[in-house]
Amino acid sequence: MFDGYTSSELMSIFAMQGFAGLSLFSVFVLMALGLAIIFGQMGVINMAHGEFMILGAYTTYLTSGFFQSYLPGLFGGYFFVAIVLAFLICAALGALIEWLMIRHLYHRPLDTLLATWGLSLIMQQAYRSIFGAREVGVELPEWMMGAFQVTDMVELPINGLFVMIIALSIAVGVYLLMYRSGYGKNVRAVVQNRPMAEAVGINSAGIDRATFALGCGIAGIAGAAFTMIGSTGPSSGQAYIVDTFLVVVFGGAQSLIGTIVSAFGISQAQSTMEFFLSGSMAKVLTLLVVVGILMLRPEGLMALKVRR
Amino acid sequence: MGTIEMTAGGRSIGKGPGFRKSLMTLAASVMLATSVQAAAPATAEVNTTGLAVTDDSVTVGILHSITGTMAISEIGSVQAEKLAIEQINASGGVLGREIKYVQEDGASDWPTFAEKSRKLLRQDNVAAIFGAWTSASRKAILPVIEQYNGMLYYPTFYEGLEQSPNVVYTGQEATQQILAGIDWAVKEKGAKSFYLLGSDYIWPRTSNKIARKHIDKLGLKVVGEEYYPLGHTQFNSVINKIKLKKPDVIFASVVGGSNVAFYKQMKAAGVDFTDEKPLLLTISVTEDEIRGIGGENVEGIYASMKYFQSLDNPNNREFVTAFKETYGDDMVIGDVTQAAYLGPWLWKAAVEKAGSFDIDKIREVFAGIEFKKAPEGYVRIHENHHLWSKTRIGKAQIDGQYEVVFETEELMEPDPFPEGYQ
Amino acid sequence: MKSSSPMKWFTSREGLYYLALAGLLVVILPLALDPFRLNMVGKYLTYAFVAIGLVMCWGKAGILSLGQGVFFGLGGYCMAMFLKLEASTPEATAIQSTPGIPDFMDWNQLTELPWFWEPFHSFSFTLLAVIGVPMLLAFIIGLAMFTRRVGGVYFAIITQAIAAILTILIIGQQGYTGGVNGITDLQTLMGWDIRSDAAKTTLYFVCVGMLFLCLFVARFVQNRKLGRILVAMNAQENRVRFSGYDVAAFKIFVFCLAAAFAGIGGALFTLVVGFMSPSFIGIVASIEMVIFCALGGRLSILGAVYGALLVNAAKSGFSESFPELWPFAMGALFIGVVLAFPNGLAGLYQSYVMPLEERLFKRKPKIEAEPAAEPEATPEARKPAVAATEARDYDPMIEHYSPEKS
Amino acid sequence: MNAARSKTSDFLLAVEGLTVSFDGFKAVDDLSFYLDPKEIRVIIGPNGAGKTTVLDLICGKTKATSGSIKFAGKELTRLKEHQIVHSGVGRKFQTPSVFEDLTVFENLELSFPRGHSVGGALAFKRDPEVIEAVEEVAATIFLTDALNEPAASLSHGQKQWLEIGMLLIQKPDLLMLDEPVAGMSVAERKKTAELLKVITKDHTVLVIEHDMQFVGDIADRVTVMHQGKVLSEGSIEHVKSDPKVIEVYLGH
Repeated sequence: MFDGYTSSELMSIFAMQGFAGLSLFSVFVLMALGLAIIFGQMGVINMAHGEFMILGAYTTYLTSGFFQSYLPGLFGGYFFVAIVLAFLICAALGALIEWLMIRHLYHRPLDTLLATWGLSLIMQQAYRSIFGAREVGVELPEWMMGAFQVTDMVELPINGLFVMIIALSIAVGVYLLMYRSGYGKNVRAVVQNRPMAEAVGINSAGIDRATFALGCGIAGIAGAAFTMIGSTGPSSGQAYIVDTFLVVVFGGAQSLIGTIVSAFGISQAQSTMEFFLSGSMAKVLTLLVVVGILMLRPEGLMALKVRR
Repeated sequence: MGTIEMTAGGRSIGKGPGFRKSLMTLAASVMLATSVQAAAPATAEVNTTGLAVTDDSVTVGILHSITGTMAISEIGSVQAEKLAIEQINASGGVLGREIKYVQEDGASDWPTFAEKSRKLLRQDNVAAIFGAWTSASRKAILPVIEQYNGMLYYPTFYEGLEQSPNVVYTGQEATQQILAGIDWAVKEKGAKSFYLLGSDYIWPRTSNKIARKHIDKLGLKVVGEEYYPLGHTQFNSVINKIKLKKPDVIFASVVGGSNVAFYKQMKAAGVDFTDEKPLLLTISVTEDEIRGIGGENVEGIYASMKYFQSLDNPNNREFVTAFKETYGDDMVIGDVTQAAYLGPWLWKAAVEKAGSFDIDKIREVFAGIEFKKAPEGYVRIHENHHLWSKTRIGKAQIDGQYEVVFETEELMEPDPFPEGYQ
Repeated sequence: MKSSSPMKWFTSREGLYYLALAGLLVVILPLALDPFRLNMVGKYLTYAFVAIGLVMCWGKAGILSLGQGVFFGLGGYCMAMFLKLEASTPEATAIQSTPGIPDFMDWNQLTELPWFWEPFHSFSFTLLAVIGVPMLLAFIIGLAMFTRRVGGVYFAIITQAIAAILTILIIGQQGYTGGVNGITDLQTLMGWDIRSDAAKTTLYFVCVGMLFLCLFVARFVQNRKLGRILVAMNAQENRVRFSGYDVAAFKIFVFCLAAAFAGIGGALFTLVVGFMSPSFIGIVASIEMVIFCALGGRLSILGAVYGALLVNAAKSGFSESFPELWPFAMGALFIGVVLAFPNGLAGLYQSYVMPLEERLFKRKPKIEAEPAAEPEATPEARKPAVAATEARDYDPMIEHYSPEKS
Repeated sequence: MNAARSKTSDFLLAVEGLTVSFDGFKAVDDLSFYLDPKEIRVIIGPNGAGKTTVLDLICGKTKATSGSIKFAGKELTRLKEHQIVHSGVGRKFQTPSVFEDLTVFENLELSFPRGHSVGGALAFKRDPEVIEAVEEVAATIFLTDALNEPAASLSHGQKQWLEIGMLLIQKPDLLMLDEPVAGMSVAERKKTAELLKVITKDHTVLVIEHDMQFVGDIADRVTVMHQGKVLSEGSIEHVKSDPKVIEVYLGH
């Protein structure tokens, strides 16, 4: 398939393909981090994760509308406001859901899965009632459109870069929060030994709520970021479910690094195969490989080997 | 036919009174336009098969998804069908009978479509069903409607390869849409190479097959053909492939949420469609879809379809006004919505020509039935139950509307089983 | 089984529950409903097969599969392939470029029947495949997962991924599978028109018959020692393992059993509805199937049947009158069943209705005491205790009789 | 001295060079010890010494990184858990793990060594042989009167006995008990010691225990573990007076 191209053309294509892989990687990281925190730290599967993402996307949509109507001069910067709002709104809803529902189910992981699925149905229909069944178009500020010209051939989409930057910042932020802050220490203490953590005065219920809210908030940021590259509709969130879960499970449940590694592996595999095969077959093959590896190594890529 | 003038009085804002007023205006004008209704013929004469027809009413069914993933697309069709029914009623109904409708929800679930169509035919004995959107839902309804000898008016452009005696296809079948589009790109834009891209299911695959055969016949090149699962949201790889292959035309039949992702990512990758390098020709993006994608992301793409909201003719102006007055000023009308609007009118015409609601009698008179008031201009039913219609090329504007840049001179003949394209 | 015991069983409390269900399905519904509605009930019943399988697999053994639609779909596709071949006679398909093959293959330029379609000319092979194909896949998945101790949430997610893979594959390979439209326009089963009202009614009774067969198989399994091992495994997997059981083998067994039930349900679905499409395989369909089981009561096989009937009837009812409300109701159902009444209808029945029955039964205690009076019965040991204090201990429908008293 | 005897096969259990590491941490480090038939051996040691891990390794719950476990001439490290059970090793866990939903009878019946395959479990019948075995074991573990009670209603001590009973009915050659008297009342402890005495008439027993009084009551020999290794081994008096042991228990 490479006949008749100069080597510089090929180089450019490979560079751009590498970039495509990286932007898929950042999408996966954004999708999976929130879920990984919730699943890894609390053992809860949040099937409504996609719907939280879409909540973030709708928040962005509303913010953009607000800026257009009332602060058109500041429209270029609305996105940063939207990201913060998306985080806050999703985190608040997450905390509420945790209080209403999740906290009653900590010892029944499979039941959280079903309950959050129910939640996702309700959220979807709520979006449909509020925003209509159609997808909404989120208008981006001018500076986010278009591409960054590296060479004649190589153009890097600005919004792709932006998604990458967000993904990177979130990943670093989560790392600092989990491994360098008092909160993180408490979370890890609760994960490792809940009764003991409680005994030394850690408010484990509070930690749970904060963790769930954090996970949902990150989903919200992801949703806000995805308005740049994907669709925002009542059922758009469902498209992400399987991919997101596989990334988390494949990475190994309790390892945030594992999630990053697995996101990298899956995104590279998928984007490479997409380049050489048809899109559908690439997807099937990627899923098959992931499931296959999981069968051989059920604990995931990076799970700690611990005494069971 | 007398021309119809929408008076300013019919344009008041808001659904309630405005709707009624516009209907009255319409009713008045349609009454003028059509010959005065004769007294309604006796029910026993016009209904020998036990349909839900009384002396002053006739019941039809509307069967679309108003919940689930397909609701996005199908709601426009429901609105158009209801509008047509209201207008027909305001103009005196069908054979002097007022149309009542039973609406059922297919819930984006194919067995539900089959189940509901069975209910409509068996329990409600409807005289016609206006409904279905996806091919899968139509395929699910098909055996039922054939078994109970109902009649379905199906609005979506689709892949063809079907010709049921119990379906009237008011949208275009694939060749009508595709051949004219490709010919236009070759003739007007000098296109030599094509990249075919679609969502992975039957309609894009069949469409691309027809496109490929046609491109081969013209002695031109297909440089790539690619399908992505429904709902796929990452198109960077295919965008790179397109950049590598440098086709003159991207022929796109991506549907649903994937569309949004695809055009946004194309745009972000530095592809400016207004440059027409490459030119993007779509058969799946109507004005409805653009609302979700955002006009700024599709500005400059071309679509090959039979109807655009911007079509400049009296019928369409009137239709658009009535539609907006009924459903709100922010509504847009896409190809399928217009095709759905044709359904009740064509049915009315057929019933009146046959002088009966009986399905078998209607079927006999289908061939040649015309609808001169169609928003798209003029349509006529072919004996294969599809419509003769013109195909247009529209260029997407930043405001989400298409500007019509080309229109076939003749009506395109529907050819659901195109010889040499299978 | 003693020759006298079936009669006794029918008059036992458990027997009466079965009789009540049979009465509902065989007498009341057919009399009360027109053929159209009855056919819909028939469709709901095909989901009940999946729900029964889930009771065994999830309720008893704790293995939550979110991919039961895969097995339902495979069973359904096997049946659909047979029916499609029957419908695609060279005469009926004379207008195709290759007569004698299914229409969608012709549209996709296939010129001959793919090899894996060939065996589906045979009805006996099809019947075998309806059960065999889902079981084989379940066996392979089970072997890979359970011997490596993949369980719980991991298993759920992997089965979900498998559902996604299969859906994409079927949709993508439309020349071989009919794609997203599925396999449609199925007309006759060995020359018998399955679309007529009479046939639909007959098929309804076939469904009911098969359902009871599956119920009895499930009941047999749960009442044998194997059933107790499944429950024990759920609670104390290690104890079972260190009592000398190969836990993986039991999990594989019950997963295959559930797959077989789902396959039968799928095949009947194809017959009742007249087509099969990939939308029954996907994630959404598969999770919905779990709610049938959860609503009925995840530990009760009879509850599963009621669950499937009720959820689907509610869905049809809602979507006729308040379509927008249905997703809310469904969502609330998921949450409610998990938070408020985890044992579903069967659990509610046990806590609220059974005490009433208790009082009624008190008047004629004979019925319950009788089985214990059998000749070779040794004292207490033969009579496992009745004291299911916690709802999850026993299938409430059967707890008041003793499994091994044959 | 044990090394000199290691080649002989008169041991029931011979553990040699056993090592397991979790992410580099060696929970059990080059451990060797030997059990004679009908011996009661108690393993003691401070928390984290690797005692429970040793039992996990023998019964197959944890796979060894290296080393061998020979039981009646059979290498156990390569077998699966249920195969190890079938070759005659029974394991009781630290916290009582009985099937709370089932009755005492059913708990014991489930452990009866017949019908352990899927087919067998389907075909299994409660015949007089089973009933007899269950009743006999029930008598040994003082639960005859509770046969029809659900296990959930038993006291903590009774559950411990039931679990021991579930091992006994398997007729194992080696019984491994992890802290069998933990959480028991004084009376229950006495009874348990009694029970163990009965059991050891025809079983080899390997016990982990903290209660030195109890250890003294039952042990033939005691192995002291520390940081995954054997610190000391011998009679209870011997280990009690071993300076290394005193250092470990009292030194910090």
